[in-house]
Amino acid sequence: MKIFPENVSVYGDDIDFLFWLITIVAGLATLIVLFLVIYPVLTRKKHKAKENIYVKGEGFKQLKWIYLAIFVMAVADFSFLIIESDGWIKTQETLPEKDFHVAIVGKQWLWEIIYPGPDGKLYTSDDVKKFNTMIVPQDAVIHMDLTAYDVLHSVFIPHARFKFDCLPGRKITRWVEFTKSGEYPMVCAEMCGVGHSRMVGKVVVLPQEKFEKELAKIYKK
Amino acid sequence: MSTHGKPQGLEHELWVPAEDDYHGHPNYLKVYIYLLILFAITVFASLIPNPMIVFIVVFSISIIKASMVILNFMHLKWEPNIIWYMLLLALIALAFLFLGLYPDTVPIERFFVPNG
Amino acid sequence: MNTTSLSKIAWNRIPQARFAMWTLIAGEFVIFGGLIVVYLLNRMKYPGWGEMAMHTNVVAGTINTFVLLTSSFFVVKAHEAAVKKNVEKVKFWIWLTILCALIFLGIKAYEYTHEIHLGFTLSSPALLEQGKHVETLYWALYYTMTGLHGLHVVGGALALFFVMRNVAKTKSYFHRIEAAGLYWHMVDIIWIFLFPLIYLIH
Amino acid sequence: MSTTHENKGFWHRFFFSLDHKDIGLQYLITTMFIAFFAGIFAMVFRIHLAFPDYHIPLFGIIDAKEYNILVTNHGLIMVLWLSMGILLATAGNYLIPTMLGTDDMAFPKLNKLSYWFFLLSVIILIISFFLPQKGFGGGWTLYPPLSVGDFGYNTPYKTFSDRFFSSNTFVLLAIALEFVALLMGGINFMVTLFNKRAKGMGLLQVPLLVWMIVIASILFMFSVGPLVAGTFMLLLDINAGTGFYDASRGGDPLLWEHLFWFFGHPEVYVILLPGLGILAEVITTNARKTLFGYKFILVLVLIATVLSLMVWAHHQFVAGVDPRAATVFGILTIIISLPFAGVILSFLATLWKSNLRLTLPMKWAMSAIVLFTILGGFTGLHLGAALFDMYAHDTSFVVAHFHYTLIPVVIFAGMAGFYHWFNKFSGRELNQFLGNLHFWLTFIFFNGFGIPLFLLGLAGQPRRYAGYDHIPYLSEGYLPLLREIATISAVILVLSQFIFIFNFIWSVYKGKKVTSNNPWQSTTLEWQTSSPPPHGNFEVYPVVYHGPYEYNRPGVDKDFLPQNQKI
Repeated sequence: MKIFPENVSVYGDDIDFLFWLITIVAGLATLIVLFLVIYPVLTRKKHKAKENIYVKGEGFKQLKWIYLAIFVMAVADFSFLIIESDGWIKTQETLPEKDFHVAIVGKQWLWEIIYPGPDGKLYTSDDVKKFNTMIVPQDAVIHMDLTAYDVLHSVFIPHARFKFDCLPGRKITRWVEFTKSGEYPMVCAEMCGVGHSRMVGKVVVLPQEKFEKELAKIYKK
Repeated sequence: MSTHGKPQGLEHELWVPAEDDYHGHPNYLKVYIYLLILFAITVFASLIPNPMIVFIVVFSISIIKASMVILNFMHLKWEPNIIWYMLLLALIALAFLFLGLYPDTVPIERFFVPNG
Repeated sequence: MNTTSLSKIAWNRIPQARFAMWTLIAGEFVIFGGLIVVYLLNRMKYPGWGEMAMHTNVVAGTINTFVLLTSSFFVVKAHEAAVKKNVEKVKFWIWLTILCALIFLGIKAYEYTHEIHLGFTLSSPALLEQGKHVETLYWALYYTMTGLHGLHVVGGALALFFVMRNVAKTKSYFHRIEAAGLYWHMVDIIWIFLFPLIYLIH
Repeated sequence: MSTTHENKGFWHRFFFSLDHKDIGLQYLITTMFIAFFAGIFAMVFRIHLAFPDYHIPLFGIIDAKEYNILVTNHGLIMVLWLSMGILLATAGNYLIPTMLGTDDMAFPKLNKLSYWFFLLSVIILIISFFLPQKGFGGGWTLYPPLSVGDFGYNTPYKTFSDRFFSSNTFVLLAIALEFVALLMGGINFMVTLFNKRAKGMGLLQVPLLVWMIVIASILFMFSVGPLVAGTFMLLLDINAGTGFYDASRGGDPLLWEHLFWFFGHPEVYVILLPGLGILAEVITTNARKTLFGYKFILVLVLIATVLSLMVWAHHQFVAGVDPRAATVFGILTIIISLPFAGVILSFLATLWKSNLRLTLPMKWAMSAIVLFTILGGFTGLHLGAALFDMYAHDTSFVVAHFHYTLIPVVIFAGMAGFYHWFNKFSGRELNQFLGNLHFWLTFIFFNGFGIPLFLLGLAGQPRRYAGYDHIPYLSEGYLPLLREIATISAVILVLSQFIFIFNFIWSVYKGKKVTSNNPWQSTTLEWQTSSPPPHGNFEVYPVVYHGPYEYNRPGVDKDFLPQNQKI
């Protein structure tokens, strides 16, 4: 039984690792919480009324265990942050040298894919527009310009662990690199109206030579 | 209100007199004249050609004017701390809102797909 | 604990009408503050708005600022009279304040008609035809901010009127004059910020 | 239920009454009425997801537009009307004056006005279902530009009356009115706490629930302001043709997201804090121990209140905010989890070595803590890590996460409070068997609904889809089975609430009369008067000598010491 869809992008492993790391640490904390809840229930009859401890929980001495727990939790949290910030900087704040540039424009309710055309530049007159199917090369850094015509959309490629919103009126450039060729779904993850659930495209990842042939075919038409 | 059954005994500790005026009274006329002077400065400062300088001067005078009204006319000077804390929290909230919105508003260039 | 003496006001002791009014005012500040934050950020983003700000009537705005400042002064005078339980004086100063509110609204109405005449409205279709898309937002914000403020002027004046009538009738509830006055000062303070933002910075 | 009000008619009691107890019950009934529909909506769209061909009674086979309307209104009602209506308005109105030992709110007329606004907002929300659009369906977050036009088909409205008498306008008006109602309520709570406490009751002798409701009201007031302005702007966008959120006119759809979440995140704490307050009351009463760290909890909550105003953008990590800003928001999000960890640990420390009574309210309270901490809180760490949020955002993982934060707080803690205070406000006892049945069904089938959603989200299932069968990667393997489990559990979860409604109505009229005013042997002031409290709450104004949680105090022969009783 697999939890995640198969990972096909260079940064997908970071994300999966982060999930398991947090899950395991949180799992240990879960055991402690469960113990702290269940143990008093099991031993509730043992304490006669007056044997209870009248503790108000004031001052450092009484609160020390809670301070310790908060401290441990802070350490764990900040180590998650440090671990994830690497991946976040890699995926969001930096753009590696591009091998291929494509624009994905959300529109109710399909994905418009703009290829740069023979001149290799986007938003010129020789751009080629296609719908819903995006072909990209394998093992290449792909820059994606995300924008939308009408309402908010969100590009979600689960196998590549990639998601980002498409907003009308602004261009957001993010990148992805596929490590395996194949066909992967590309769905919309932001409420965009009646056809939201039908806004399903696909990414076709092809090896370099095959990709160039296909691209030439697209440009010819 | 007439149907209210009031319990017996002391209502609650007299926290504060409900109607008594226990705060001080500044010289309202003096404050008013200061406000008018600041107002005049504002109007004349707006004649400076550089909009950035105008903005800084005019906005800081506005803050001074507003705080004069709040402190004197609204008697905040004499109000207990809780009112100060509340106004402070409002300012903090607004400051956060400004800081949070800034990077997503000001540096962003508008973009539309050509021939879209 | 006897807390009636002036020097020993604890950090949370305040009559309930005034307390409620201050809470309301803090809440209103956040509402208008939100609008002002939106305005400031867009102003930084679109330098073209300066040109639009030149179309506002600075003279009318200046007179209005003066009127509101003066009315604020009248309200504290009314409060001062209310402390002395002088009904006639309270009535006099409150009527002056309401007069100021009416003058303010009149001038604002004159401005609005003038601007609408020039083609600047909430949606400004005239500007859109000229291809000035971004500038329409300036007028939308202008009308939103001044309109919302105008509603508060009306509300504040009505509150003052009803409180004054009640005080005159019953010769009591003098503390309500201060509470309503606090609201009026808030209206004034908001205008103190709106005036330079809208009229003065080109 | 109506022992003190025989002489008053229905209208007088449930519409014109100034008594805070009546107003609290008015809120309770109104919110339960509207939440009833929201629950039915949830049942219908869950059935549609798992069994798309099933002909649902009264609804038939729903299409995508109806699906969106059901999902949207389920979210809106549950978050804005049910959660705040129960935890702030009902609990606040009923309990604040009784717990503070006073006769009524500081401003009874304002209180009544606040309820009227609330009722008006509910009526306007209901009207929105009978307009041409048959209800608003643009997502409960109301993101423009979708919410500006005809959200269904992106065809702009033609005339003004089309625009004004549209579901968009009415839903926004309803939300605005509800905000006004709760703002008025909040001012009232605050002034009541500070100015109308019983004689002798210091600020640190106030029951935690009162503090929590007041802090939540203040937080609500400061976070909602910009959204009120934003709602005003959105209404103008719909009706007056302005372009605040229209990118082609220089506006920005992201502005709404910011304004919305600037309110929307503190809103989570607005709901959470009263829930924690109820837990504090129920846990101390049933654990027979004094609350561990009263001041500590209060300080932590105040810190969290200020922090909560600066974490909102973690709802927008992948919505186009600056990634560096997102890092800052991520750090603050992680920091804000620490104070709440401290609060939960204080509750657990209260349970430790206690002589606890496993009563029905206690079962609800303890399961609230467990579910909230483990499945709601810890999955928050996953989503707070921006990198993983890129994958999990807007998937069922998020849906499961916020159901695990809100349901334990609203339903479990709310039910704990309800079962705890039922005999106080009705003067009768609830049927214990039905209560236990309700608890166990809710507990089991809530998990049966939530845990599959986590797994579905991890498999990459996006939210708000009106069906997944046409998407190959989501209709293979065990995923359809998980959806069916989730759906069946959700249906039983909703149906088991009918047990509660039956139990409520039956017990109000036919339940056993209470024999004692203080059946739980609790210390706070509301238990020291008759059940239900008379008009004015107390025969004699109580005088307070102790803090609120004096259980098993050394030197006292009983195991509890009411606040108004001298040693």
